Amino acid sequence: MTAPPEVTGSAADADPEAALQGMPKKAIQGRSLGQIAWLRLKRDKVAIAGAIVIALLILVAIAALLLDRVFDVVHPNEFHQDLIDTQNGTLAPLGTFGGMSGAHPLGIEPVNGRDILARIFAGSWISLLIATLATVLSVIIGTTMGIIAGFFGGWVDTLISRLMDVFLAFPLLVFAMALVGVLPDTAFGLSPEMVRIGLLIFIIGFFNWPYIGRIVRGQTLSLREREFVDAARSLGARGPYILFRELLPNLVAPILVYATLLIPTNILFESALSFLGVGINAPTATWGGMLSDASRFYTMPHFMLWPGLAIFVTVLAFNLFGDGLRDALDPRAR
Amino acid sequence: MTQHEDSLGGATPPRPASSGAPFLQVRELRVHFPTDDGVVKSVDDLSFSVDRGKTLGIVGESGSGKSVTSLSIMGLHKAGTARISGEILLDGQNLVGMAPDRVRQLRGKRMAMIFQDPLSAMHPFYTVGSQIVEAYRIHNKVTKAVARKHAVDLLDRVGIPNPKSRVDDYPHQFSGGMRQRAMIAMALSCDPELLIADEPTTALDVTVQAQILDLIRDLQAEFNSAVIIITHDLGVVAELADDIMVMYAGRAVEYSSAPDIFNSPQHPYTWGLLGSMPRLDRERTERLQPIKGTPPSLINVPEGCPFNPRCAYAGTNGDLSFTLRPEFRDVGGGHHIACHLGAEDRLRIWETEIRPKL
Amino acid sequence: MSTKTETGAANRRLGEDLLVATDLQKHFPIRRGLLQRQVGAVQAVDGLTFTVKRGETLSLVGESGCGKTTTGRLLTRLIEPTGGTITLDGRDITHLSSGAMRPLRRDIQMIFQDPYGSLNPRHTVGAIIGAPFRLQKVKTEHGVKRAVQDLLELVGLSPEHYNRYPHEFSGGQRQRIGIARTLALRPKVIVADEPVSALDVSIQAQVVNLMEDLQNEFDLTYVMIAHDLSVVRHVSDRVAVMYLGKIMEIADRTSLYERPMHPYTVALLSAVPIPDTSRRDNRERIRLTGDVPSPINPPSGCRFHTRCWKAQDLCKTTEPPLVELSAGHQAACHFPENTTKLTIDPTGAAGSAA
Amino acid sequence: MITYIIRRLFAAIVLLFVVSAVTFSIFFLMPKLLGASPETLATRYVGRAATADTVRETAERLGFYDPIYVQYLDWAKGIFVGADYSYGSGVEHCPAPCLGYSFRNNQPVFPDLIDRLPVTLSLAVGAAVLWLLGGVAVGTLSALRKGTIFDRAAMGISLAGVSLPIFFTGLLSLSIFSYNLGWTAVGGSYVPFLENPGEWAYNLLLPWITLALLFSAQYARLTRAGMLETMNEDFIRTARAKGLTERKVVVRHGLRGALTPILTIFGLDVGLLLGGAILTESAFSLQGLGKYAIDGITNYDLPKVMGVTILAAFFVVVANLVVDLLYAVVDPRVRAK
Amino acid sequence: GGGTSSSGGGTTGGSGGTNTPAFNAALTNIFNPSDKKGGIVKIANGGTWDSLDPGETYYGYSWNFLRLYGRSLVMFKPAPGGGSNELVPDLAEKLGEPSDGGKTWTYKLRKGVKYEDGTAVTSKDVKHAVLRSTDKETFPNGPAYFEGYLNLPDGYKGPYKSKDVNTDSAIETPDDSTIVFHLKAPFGGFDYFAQLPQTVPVPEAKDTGAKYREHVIATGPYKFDKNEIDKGFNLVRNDQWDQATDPNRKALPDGYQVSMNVNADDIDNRLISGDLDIDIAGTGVQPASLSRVLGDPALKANADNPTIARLWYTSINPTVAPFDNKACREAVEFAADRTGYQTAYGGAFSGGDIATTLLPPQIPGAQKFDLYPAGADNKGDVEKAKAKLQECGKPDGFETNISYRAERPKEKATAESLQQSLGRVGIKLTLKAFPQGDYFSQFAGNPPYVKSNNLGLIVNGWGADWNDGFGFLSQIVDSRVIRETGGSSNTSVRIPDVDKLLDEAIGETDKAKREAQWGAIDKRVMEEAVILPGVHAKSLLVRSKKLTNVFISEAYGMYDYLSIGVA
Ligand SMILES: Nc1ncnc2c1ncn2[C@@H]1O[C@H](COP(=O)(O)OP(=O)(O)OP(=O)(O)O)[C@@H](O)[C@H]1O
Ligand SMILES: Nc1ncnc2c1ncn2[C@@H]1O[C@H](COP(=O)(O)OP(=O)(O)OP(=O)(O)O)[C@@H](O)[C@H]1O
Ligand SMILES: [Mg+2]
Ligand SMILES: [Mg+2]
Repeated sequence: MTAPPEVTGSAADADPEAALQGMPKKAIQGRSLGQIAWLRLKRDKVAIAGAIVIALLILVAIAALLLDRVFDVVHPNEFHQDLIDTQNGTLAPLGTFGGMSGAHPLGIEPVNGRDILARIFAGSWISLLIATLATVLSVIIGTTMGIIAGFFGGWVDTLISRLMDVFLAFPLLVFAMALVGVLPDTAFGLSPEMVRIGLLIFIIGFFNWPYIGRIVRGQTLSLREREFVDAARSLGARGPYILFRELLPNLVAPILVYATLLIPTNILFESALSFLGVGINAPTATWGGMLSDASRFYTMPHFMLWPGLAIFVTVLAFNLFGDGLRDALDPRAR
Repeated sequence: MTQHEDSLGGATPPRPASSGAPFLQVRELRVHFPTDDGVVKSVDDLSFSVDRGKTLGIVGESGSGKSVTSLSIMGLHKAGTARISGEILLDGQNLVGMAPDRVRQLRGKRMAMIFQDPLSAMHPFYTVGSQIVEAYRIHNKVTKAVARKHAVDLLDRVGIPNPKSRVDDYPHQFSGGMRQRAMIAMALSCDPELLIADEPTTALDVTVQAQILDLIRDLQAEFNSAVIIITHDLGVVAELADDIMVMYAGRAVEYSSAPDIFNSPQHPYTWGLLGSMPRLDRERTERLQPIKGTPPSLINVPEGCPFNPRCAYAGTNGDLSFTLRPEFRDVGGGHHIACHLGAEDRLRIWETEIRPKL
Repeated sequence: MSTKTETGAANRRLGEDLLVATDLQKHFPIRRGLLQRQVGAVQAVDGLTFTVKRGETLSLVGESGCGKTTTGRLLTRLIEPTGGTITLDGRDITHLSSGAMRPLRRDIQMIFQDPYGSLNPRHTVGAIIGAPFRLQKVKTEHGVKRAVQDLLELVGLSPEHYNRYPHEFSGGQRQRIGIARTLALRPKVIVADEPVSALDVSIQAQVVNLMEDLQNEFDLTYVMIAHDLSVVRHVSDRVAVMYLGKIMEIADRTSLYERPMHPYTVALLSAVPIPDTSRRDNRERIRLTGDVPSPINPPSGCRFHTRCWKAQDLCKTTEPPLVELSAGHQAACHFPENTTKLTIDPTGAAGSAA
Repeated sequence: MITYIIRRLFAAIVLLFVVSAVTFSIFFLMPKLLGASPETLATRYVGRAATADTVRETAERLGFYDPIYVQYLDWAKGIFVGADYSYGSGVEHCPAPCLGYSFRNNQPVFPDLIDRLPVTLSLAVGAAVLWLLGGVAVGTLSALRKGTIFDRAAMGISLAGVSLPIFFTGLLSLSIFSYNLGWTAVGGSYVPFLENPGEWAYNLLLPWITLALLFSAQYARLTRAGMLETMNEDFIRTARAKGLTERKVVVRHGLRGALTPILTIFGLDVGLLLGGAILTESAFSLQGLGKYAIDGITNYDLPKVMGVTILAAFFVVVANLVVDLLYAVVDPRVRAK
Repeated sequence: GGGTSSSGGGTTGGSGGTNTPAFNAALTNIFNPSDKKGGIVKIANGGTWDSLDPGETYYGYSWNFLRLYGRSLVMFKPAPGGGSNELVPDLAEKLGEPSDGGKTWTYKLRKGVKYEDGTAVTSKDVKHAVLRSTDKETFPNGPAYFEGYLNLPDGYKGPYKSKDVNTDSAIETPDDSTIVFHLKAPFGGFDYFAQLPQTVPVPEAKDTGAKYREHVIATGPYKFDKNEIDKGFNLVRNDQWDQATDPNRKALPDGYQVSMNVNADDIDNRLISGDLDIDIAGTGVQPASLSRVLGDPALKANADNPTIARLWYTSINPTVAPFDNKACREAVEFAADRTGYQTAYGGAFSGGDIATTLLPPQIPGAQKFDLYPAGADNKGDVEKAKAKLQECGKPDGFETNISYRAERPKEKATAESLQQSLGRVGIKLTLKAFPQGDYFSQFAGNPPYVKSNNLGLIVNGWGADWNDGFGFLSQIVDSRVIRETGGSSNTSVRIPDVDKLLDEAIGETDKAKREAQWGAIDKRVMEEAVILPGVHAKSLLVRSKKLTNVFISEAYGMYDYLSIGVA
């Protein structure tokens, strides 16, 4: 649907000296590039705000997972139909603002009266888990393929590049929908829910790798021409050494940046799949699934608002952090 | 220090000479860049001047503020990034503080610039011709056809073969030397009175460099403009410049006529420069005489003389080198230096220690 | 600056042929069209023959794109030659596999042009200089770290720099790190690709001195690639002048600088700007016109004929062979400048004409 | 250049084959691997009261008994030479670019696709124009005023734009502007441009704006980054040194350079959008290709899905090709190769 | 009728009309009676027709609407309320005349009925129409009653494939206006078959098989003008239609404009604003509009709330352990929260009435009984359920799966609701969504799949093909319709008794006796606890203000599309 954000350059091709020109001599001593990036990042208030929100979200997600799954304190699927207007038949939450009350701070869902806060809370870990693991998958496949294509060149490159074209040409949503419909939902003795989560991670991760693959390939192509690769080779280094010890460390920065920017895309993707009805099975709460449910009740905007807001805040936080990270790792952006 | 007074009469002192005001006069120029890490004092208290028909060479190490100086004259620093103070008088008008649009009108017309890397300095998407035409038409209300003819003439003038057809080529279709010629053509399109060439030949091979230097020399003779040539290479200034200014850490450390600088340099940094380069015109020395250490940070310029950490003679005059910033002063015959060494010492060191080793 | 002994070149033991290139060629294919057929080749290096003697410094000079770097990469076997042979210490290494080449890499090492690009920005100085030990599985007496620190000291850096990253160093210091890395394996030959051209004059001198000192200390043989003729004169024993993938002239330093035979060498020398205002007007200048032709379609006959002021019809059709015109002085020209007239008149005396 | 285009086209055709083969496998091979027999597959298409005979006949008619590659080749053959289908009364010839007949309603797929193309095309093109103009303008201004309030606000808003799911903004805007305020047309009513341009635009306004909001946000960010980079290029300094007005420097020299990479992404986006406007079309219930794809999927109407997939992949490929060719037009350096 | 309190609707009874908008004003009366001709009726469909071909279409709204362009032998009377259940002759002069103990049925065609092209309709065309509809390969979606009951030659595959086969054993056409049907066995309700659109005549010369849907040759007062499959079509007046031959149709509007695949919420909004006249699906407003319509008295006054002969239910599969134990099934019946089920479907108005039986009340023979009382608040009898679990040997409950159609939010809500209410007694449900397109063929209707995947509960629904016990029950309680290859609607009722009872009832020629038997079957099935009834459907329809002559046809459970006019 959208092209991934282009990661421009990497810390590797920037001239770190230029960035450091004039720093007090003492201050630079013993600082790795990572530390410099961290110093820069620390100064970026917005990115830090994003990072804090992400950290909070992760805490919330873990807490939600524990409270819901282990301690069974949150009841995201519990019905409260006594709070629903069945009298008039409108099935809307009784009370104002979607049934907001002390017990249900964000109100309740129409029809079955489930607590929206509890569902958003419970949905947080799934959204984050899927997005993160799918990103990890994309990064692993993309990096491997990209680095191989870029490093070996020739027909290997051609083959992998064409493969990426094939993947990019696939209407991803169509495939996700088709696949989810066809594949079984029990496997490896896992619960259907876990299987579905795994499936979504696989689909999202597997179809997104060419984006990162392209970036890594491009970076590898340019890194490969750098003299330090020749230097390693002239010392008798073998292919794997050059790939993993010389090139990979230089790819970490762009990959990291891209990954933080891919996570929000994947969150949106997961919610899009849920919206199209091929996400996580009911009644498990996911943000996209809630949005999808809410779309049938557009006359009750509160229902749509909260999950929408949750997605928005998360995605925004990741984007802000990713942007900040990119700036920090790429001195040229300053 | 009078033994050099008979050197070339063209030497222009940095302060207004008796014979009318020079075309370009820079006074106490300071260009500071506030950054996250502190204020970068790229240019600090710099004064010099150039007359029409004369060439000033500026030499100095990388990062000594040469380019920043030239960009300040052209008014090309990005708005808001640089703090500029002092005066830059172009034909009597102060460019510092002048409305940006008025400076713009002067650019290209009265002052023009040639950059180091002609490939990146030209827009890759426009033909060479159209870039020259554009430069010409900003300041001259002429039709495209006329401007194009002008461009062809200029290309011809700077020695590009087949200018009629090459005018429609893109920069990447030119070789390095031709690109630099085209840059020069562009700079000359409005007959500027001041031409600044910032390392015009660093990216070029020796044989091509020689062609370009010849070209600049010839053109200057023809157009009678004031020229500033900035370079690392003492050889290049020796070929072109009437006067030479040596910069170190954002300041001028020595300024005099070209022969003066080469025959009787008086600043230890200049000595260092001369000593560190192998020379084709001298007998091969066994060892080069490098300047020790590395250039200072422009945020924390050393106390006293900025050159003191690298200077072999820093302690000669008591603590002065470490505490007092040496004044940039005329030591006779328009020869300016910024050094605490006494006149005797300088002469002695040059004659006995430095010169024999070169 | 770690200045060692002030030994002169004369003390060096000039010995037998250490590195021999015979008719060395490298053509980079150009592929086009539907089937990626090869339609031509960049003849980057096209038939180089030269020898490097043990302990000497041979410099390759020439204009940009004439194939200097390619030659260097061929000699170190970073790329596979298209033709010709390379022997290192009597052993033919022309087509050795990378595995077979690996142990030999100890003997031949390379210093790179770009002090910024040749050090992996993500590795510490320790890792960079220690890499050769690890890669070649060299046993060191007191461990790799000690060895690295010794090397750092040797090139004039502080052993405390062990854990620093390249970006914390200036260009000159980085070039020293690069030199330390090449020295780790105590190679016999070092191919140095423009080791100082990216440095400021004042720093350049430091590095040049260092390289000279190291050569004396370790009996190194250098193949120096450079384009600055003044530096070349300073560092080399013999000089080869390249033009469009071919050697135009090769001779020992004095002979070449004082009695250049090939017109191209003459032109090169005359184009070097001299930092002396007094010769501004009385220098005899030879100005070449135009640019170096493309190595894809090199001119027929003598490759230099398109820019040569002495070119005749013969030059367009017949390629002049590289022949020895006087002792140790070879040139590839039909009409060599075989005079005794010095192009450059050294101030003072004829003392240099030894 | 010509050989380049031919090579690209050739690669494109191969790509389309791979894409279609994979699609085919997902729909047929996967169920087969998971144990579905040809009859179970055919049960999908036989209605409520079919006898075993009918099921078998249907499976036969749809070719489910053939090996999967034969089925695929049969389908692929139709694209080049057309195909014949018998539906009761007689044999129907489906002419050359034949993407088959729907399993469900026996309509040929190709005309259907062509029929729906204008909707998606209008959606994509209209939105693209909006977002390109908006995004580039905002991005440029932001880059020029880097660090100012405007820059921060614009980038903040665009980040927000990127962070909102399209179906969320779509539904929300529908609910506000169309159902509640009645300012814009409600979804689902597409009027062909040639019939009534005004109505056409009026009906598509909201989808356009919604889509454009999302994309222009991205483009603003891309443009800003590109402009910041370009404005630091040496040739910009040269342009200034010539005495060009700032406006000309920005537009003629800056934007011209910065827009080239954006062009690539734009081409890809439009290509992808044409093939996959699924979300937008379902949010606004537009009868375009995306909706067609969803119909195909939910009804297991393989020919429809194959058709959309091929068309979508085709668009991506063509967009890529066009971008590459445009690149050569825009960037003379590329032309040389 | 329904058991809900219709607060707004005061007008009941009377065959006359009313012009005052009120809730349920068109339920049993004609609202805005008028004879004024002219105007175009604007119709929207949230989805698409299964087929416009009378031989293939199987949607209720389609049968209702089809009468505008096609005339079957017999039709439901276009009259408000219960009156619509009466069959009246249409193309035929009278209802069918049985002979041979109900094995042979004869119809005489009206004179002067013509196709839109002016040619006269003959009985051969009716025969052709019926025969072609038996070709299920060409017309997979249509009802299959004729091939099941007509005495067709063995291996007959329809007129396209079995071209020269003599079919007189099944249908005879002694002359152009007489048609005689021969059945394999007596069937008392054959007139219901004769009202199927499959008896709408199709001229053989113009029959294009599967493509006939693109242009159906009209016999009714309207014909197709422009028809874009799955997008929309227009009907215009058929000048060959003669009012004199047709006592049932008024043909008030000048034409109809139909668009398909319109966003459902959009349809509601346009209906409310008057921009649209009919939501053809007739299933009622979307949840979003529900609160709007019911919350606003003015809007509510323009709404009707008819009952539909449709049961939303959940199958309890005895093939899946522990449901092979009756007590375990009964535990589900008791534990289920009936109000929750009702709410899931949209509540009392839009969902329907809580069901305790299979047969909807409007079907003759339907009895009211409740074998598994769900407590005073209808939220399930937890105690009884627990007792039943004890009896079943699973005192702590058990785990099983419940399937539903992914595209149907109401089924999802049902599954969620059951998960909650059964969870109270320890029955843990895992929800499984399946794509609608494959629901019966691959998953919930595929017995091996059901068994191996433990689909203990299957959310399901069934509507009568016509308001008659046979039409309602035959497909969902007959174990013989269960196909091992999948594709049947019945998934859980495998009771030999019931099969027998069904056969008896079908053969029964006495209407009253037959109807009583339907009720008995219903009870028998409920006793086995293999079906958990949910709701007897109702829908909340918005009556567009511009319409005249509006009334609900109970036969179709929605507005009668034949009689509507526009002001
Ligand atoms: N915009 C800026 N912001 C901060 N520092 C700057 C800026 N521009 C230049 N500098 C600093 O000012 C100093 C002088 O730079 P300048 O480009 O004038 O050096 P130079 O003498 O031209 O060097 P070179 O020979 O390498 O071109 C450098 O340390 C540089 O890092
Ligand atoms: N990998 C390659 N593929 C194709 N052509 C190449 C490759 N490497 C070098 N060349 C070409 O070979 C020629 C010689 O290149 P080389 O780098 O050896 O020149 P050089 O003398 O080192 O130049 P410089 O002084 O600019 O470093 C050039 O024309 C270059 O473009
Ligand atoms: Mg500079
Ligand atoms: Mg090189």
